[in-house]
Amino acid sequence: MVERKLRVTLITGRTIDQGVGKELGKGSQEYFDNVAVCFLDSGDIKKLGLKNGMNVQVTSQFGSVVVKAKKYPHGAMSGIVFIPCGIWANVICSSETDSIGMPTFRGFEVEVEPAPDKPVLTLDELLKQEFGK
Amino acid sequence: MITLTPKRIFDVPIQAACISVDVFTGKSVEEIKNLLITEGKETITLGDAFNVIEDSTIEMPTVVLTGDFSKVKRVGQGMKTGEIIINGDAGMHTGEKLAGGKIVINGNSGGWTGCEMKKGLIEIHGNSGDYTASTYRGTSTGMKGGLIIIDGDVGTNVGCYLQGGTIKIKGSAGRYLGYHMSDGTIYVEKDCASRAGAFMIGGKIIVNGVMELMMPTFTIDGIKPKVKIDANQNAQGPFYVFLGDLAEHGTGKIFVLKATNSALATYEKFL
Amino acid sequence: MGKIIKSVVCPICGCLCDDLEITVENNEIVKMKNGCAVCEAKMVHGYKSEERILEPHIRKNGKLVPVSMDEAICKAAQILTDAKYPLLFGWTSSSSETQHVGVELAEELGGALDNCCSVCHGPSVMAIQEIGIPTATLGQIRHRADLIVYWACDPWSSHPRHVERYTAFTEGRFEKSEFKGYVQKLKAQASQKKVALTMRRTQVRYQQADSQAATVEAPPQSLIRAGRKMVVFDVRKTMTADVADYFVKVEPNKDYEIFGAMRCLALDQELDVDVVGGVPVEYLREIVNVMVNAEFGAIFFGLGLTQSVGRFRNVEIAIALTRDLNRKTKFVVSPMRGHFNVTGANTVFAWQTGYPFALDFSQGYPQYNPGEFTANDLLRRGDNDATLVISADPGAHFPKSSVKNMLKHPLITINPDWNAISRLGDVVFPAQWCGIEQAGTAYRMDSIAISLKKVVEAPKGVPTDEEIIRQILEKVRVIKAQKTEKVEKLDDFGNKNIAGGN
Amino acid sequence: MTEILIKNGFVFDPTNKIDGQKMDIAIKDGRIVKKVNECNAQIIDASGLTVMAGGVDLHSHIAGSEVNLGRMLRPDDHVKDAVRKTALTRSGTGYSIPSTYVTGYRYSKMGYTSVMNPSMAAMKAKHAHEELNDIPLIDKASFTLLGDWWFALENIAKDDLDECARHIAWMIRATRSYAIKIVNPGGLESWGFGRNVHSLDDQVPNFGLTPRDIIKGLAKVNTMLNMPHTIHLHTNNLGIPGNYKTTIETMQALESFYKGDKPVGHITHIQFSSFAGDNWAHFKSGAAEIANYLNAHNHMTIDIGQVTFADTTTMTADGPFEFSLYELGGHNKWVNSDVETEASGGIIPFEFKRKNAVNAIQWSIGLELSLMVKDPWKVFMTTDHPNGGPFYHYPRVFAWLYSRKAREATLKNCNKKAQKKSLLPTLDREYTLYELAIITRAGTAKALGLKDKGHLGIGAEADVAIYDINPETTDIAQNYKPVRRAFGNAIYTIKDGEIVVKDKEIVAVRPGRTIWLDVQTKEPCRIDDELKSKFKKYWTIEFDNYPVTDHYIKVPEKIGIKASV
Repeated sequence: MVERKLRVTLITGRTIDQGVGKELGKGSQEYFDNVAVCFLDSGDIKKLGLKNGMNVQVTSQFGSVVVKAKKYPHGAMSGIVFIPCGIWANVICSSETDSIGMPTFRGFEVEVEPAPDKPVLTLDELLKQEFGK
Repeated sequence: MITLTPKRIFDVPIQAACISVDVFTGKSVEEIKNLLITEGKETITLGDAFNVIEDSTIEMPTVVLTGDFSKVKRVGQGMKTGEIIINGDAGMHTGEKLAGGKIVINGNSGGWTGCEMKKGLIEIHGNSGDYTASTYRGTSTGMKGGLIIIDGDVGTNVGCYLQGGTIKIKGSAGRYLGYHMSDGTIYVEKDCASRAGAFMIGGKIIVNGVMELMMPTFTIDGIKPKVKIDANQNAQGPFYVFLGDLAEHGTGKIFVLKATNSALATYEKFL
Repeated sequence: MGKIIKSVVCPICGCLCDDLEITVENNEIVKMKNGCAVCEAKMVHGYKSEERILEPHIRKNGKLVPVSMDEAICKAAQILTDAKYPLLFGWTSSSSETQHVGVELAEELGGALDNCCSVCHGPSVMAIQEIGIPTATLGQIRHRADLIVYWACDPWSSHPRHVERYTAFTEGRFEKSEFKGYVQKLKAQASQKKVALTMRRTQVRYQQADSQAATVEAPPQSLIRAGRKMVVFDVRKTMTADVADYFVKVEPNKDYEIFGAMRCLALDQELDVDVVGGVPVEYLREIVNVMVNAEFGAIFFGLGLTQSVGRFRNVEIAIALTRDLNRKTKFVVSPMRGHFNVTGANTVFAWQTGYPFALDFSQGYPQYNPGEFTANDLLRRGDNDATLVISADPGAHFPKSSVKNMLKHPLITINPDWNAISRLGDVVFPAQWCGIEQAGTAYRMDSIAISLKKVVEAPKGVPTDEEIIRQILEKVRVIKAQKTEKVEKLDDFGNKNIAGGN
Repeated sequence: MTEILIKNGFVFDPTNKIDGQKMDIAIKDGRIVKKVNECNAQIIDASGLTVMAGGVDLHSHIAGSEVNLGRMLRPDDHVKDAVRKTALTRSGTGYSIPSTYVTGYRYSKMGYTSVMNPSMAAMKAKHAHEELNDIPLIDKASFTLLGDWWFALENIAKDDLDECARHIAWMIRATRSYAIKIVNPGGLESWGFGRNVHSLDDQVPNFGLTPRDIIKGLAKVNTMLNMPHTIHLHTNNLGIPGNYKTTIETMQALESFYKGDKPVGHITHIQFSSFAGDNWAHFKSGAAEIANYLNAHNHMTIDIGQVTFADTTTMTADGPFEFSLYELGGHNKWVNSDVETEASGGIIPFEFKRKNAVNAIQWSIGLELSLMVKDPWKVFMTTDHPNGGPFYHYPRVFAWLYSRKAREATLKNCNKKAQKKSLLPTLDREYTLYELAIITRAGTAKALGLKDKGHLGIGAEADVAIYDINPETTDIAQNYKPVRRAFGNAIYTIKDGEIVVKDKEIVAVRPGRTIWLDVQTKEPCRIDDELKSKFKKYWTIEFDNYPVTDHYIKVPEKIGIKASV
């Protein structure tokens, strides 16, 4: 059965492709291709009726962002989604630090839903949308 | 009675450890106005930032702060005597190292309130931030005595390295409550987040609401009908009594209300 | 023919691999040997990308326009001196020589000073301040460790050469590389896959592993053999976990409980519970036995501990476990310190002030308190009224709300390329690539100082970030001196002397 | 350059046998000269004041990776002692491990002008030098940890001391260092697998040699290289009851190297190695045995590593010792930091308490040694900063040495058991200012082989300290408090002919020099592919990136040494 939305735990972090993209430049195509993505468990992809490369909207209580869905290549992790660290992930992260300086970057609940009609914003578009600059 | 009210909205933090009964005592209003504080990097006088008014007909409370003091840090730091009432939100480090006297906050309080306090009373009629009644970084001597009462919720790491005294929380508590405590009492009337009592070697934590998750390093010790909070107050049970932290060979006790914590019933088989 | 430069240091992650061979032709790097994919991306391509900033810019009427260096320096110095409480953040991709001047600038300004460690391994530093740390340089682990635990980190992605240079796949004096064993394992897996494929083709009912059944496997027999073993704890299976002898999948945000249980087991205590954080206690007991029986064990942990719930307390309990294990054998623990010279920033700040990050100079002396003076907390509360960002990209790596608050006040940036924060700046400086166009010193994740090499010349007119900070510092001193003069003049008219610097 | 004339001070200059005579000291171009033109010279009226050469500290951990890790470890320590920025000086923090600038200022305010940084892991030498550059106002030098270096161990095990000497010469140059430091020889290598050595004749695992072999081998190498300082030795079994025996055995092992001219070994912070008793319960002082040995032999020097009763931070390259200290309990933090192929390290915050029997006996041991060793040229004053106490507690130690009354006042407040065990009540000796000058500058400079330091003879470096002590009118032993204060706050400190402290305040800031040895062996160390590949196997950084380059030393003072190998 296909579900409209999934409640999952978000993890952000590095991937080697994110590293390569970052070093090639934040405006580079590689950065966009490798960072504006959300890795999902293959089972969760099925549940949402998604296909690899389709757009999904990830929403937390702090914000919402559209990225491309990708199947997580290293085995099962149902209930967890992974977004490489970068500006797309940070739109939905909280700045709450528990008074130690570290924002809440991972391990919190988000909702994932298919967003076939919404575009993935580029770096400049996202900066314009979020910060007006 | 000395009354301080902010002259304007502060946009950068103010550090004002001199707002303390000990410092004000024996000073004229003019002298108090000339006490130095900092606003960001700028050194200014108390009079630059606050209206200072004296009402010599009232003796107690000695100092009243009215308005938003949430950006004003270190009010009543190390105070030994007298009473401060804050009608508004208080900033970080309020009543840090308090050695006597009383601070009443009619609002919320920032982090590190009552940190490393030794004696006296702090009443917070609102919520209190992280590290309330806790310690400075890297220090292993926490609150040693006195009483802190919080009407609302508290943040994380409250009562770390507690060595004595009592903390009463009428709302809920964040993670790492009573972390590394060796003595003293913490009472939580509502819920308590996970990892309470981690590394504790003594003292007691009483949770009246839901305990999010017991640390696996605690073992059940029994069920008790009631438990003493302090000389004036008992908490009615029955309570599950947990002993730990086993990893520290600790003998601290966590009392968790049986009625609100059916998830912990699995522990009963060990009794 | 190009010039070949050997022993070049890679300016990207905390490994600071210093065995790169760079070929330079016409002041351009054309080839790089020995480095990882990320290194290749930066050293051969990224550093000369079109996104390079070549001259200073100032935002005028909402648009960034090129200006002279003098104008930009004056503007930046004016912003910083006018601010009541500026924040100076970043420093990780700078040399320690630049960081050194940075502390002086922050002190002169009476501002807050923080480095990127507050969003990576600051919690590790705080944990060390609570409990200490038994650790070692990476070579010690290479020579001696027969058990390597990667906890909540994925070096294959974040520190690509860590395993090959320092741990499981390196040849030490007392412990051999496990690379051959790994290759054999790969081959075996490949042939298994082939068999499965054939079986499916021949319509034999093949039971596919259910991806939903994400239970933890029991510890394999191979953990008891002699030689190096590698165990990975993580919430998801990673590239690193693929090469490990044993992967333990833990529930998100439950690392703390698992460490606690393992500490009890290491002390031979009995636990009331059977499963902790999704892992059966029996498995944990076996893992602890493997740890105790190791000759030399090493735990590496990553941002999975410092960024998830609990943060520095997670690290603290990891250290506590390691400390306890030292009563039975030799064990060390080490944070997978991340970006380039972030360790250097901690080191330089600490020797000059006593504190590694989260500094405040508003009182004329250094104050320290993460949660109070860390960049994200200042921004969250809206405490600072100007920001200077140097060699970092909070635009891409801070939560949105922090960046929004940062943009309410003037923002100065010093970065080599148009990264997210440069695009958002009000005064934007160009800078040389430290470690490519600029020499200097960086500190490896185990705080070994390594000299960076300059291999190519920077584009004309692009200064080092150290020069920019120095020039701003000088200008700030000039402006402050003028201010003091003004105040003194006011004094003649009987006004109160309140400003006048420190 | 300015000329300075210090007039009418009571001069204490033991190197030149000047014992409190009233005389003038002339300074020109950074050196002590016979005379200057009084019209041009800046005159300092020192009448009624004590004039000494600038202090020379031969063992104080002021910089390096270990020290800095200690700094990072203790925000609780710094918050007690914040130092404000002034127009001239930088801000910083104390307390037990002051930040770099504060270290320089505080030393200078005490009239010290040269400090040895005695424990530098070779691999972390760049870091140490970066920090040393940031310590103003004092000259400094570092000793490289070489006692457990694999190259040294292998060569000693092969009995190839010539090769060993060449490698060590290379290492001294590569790390810009001044002396050979040996810490718990063999113990640090054993600690790599969590073990330790417990006597001079224990086998070091995997290397086929003993601590005795290492000590004797490196002592031999030290003479072959003609090093100005002897080997600088932190003994085996440090901090363990009954270890005075190991200490005496260690000194005996070096007897045969003595040629009758100069010492061949220096045992540092010997207080920690002079424990008698079988266990902590029966802990007592072994000072008498050590002192008797030293009084009968001339081949060793020592420094005391005095305990000052402070909430301090212990740090040493002796990793196994710190772990055993941690295991005694009561500590909240423990740091261990092994360095591949070379050394280890440990840090524990530690409060020495008067009321603790062991701590009080340790305090007593340091003083007993200083008082019982008759020749002050053999025993020097240190607190092994920050191990026994921070360096700016030196004046307290002086007072305990020059005033029996001061000792008694402290002993009275000590643990009762310790009072009974202490030998101090039997010791009447009180140091004179002349003797104090020996143990704080003249003797240390001599032991270090720094000919232009520690004295005020013609040609010496113009490092001078002037204290508000009038030996004619003051009985220092009776009025120990004002004298103690005077030692903590020099009226003037002159560094290289420039007045840097005046009226107890810093008035000028200048960088100090970093002294290092350029040891040239007759046949240089072979740097061939074989060595490079061995290097690659042993360390995780490339051979080319290992040595400290000139970039890391702001103001170098290179001393050329010709080795006899």
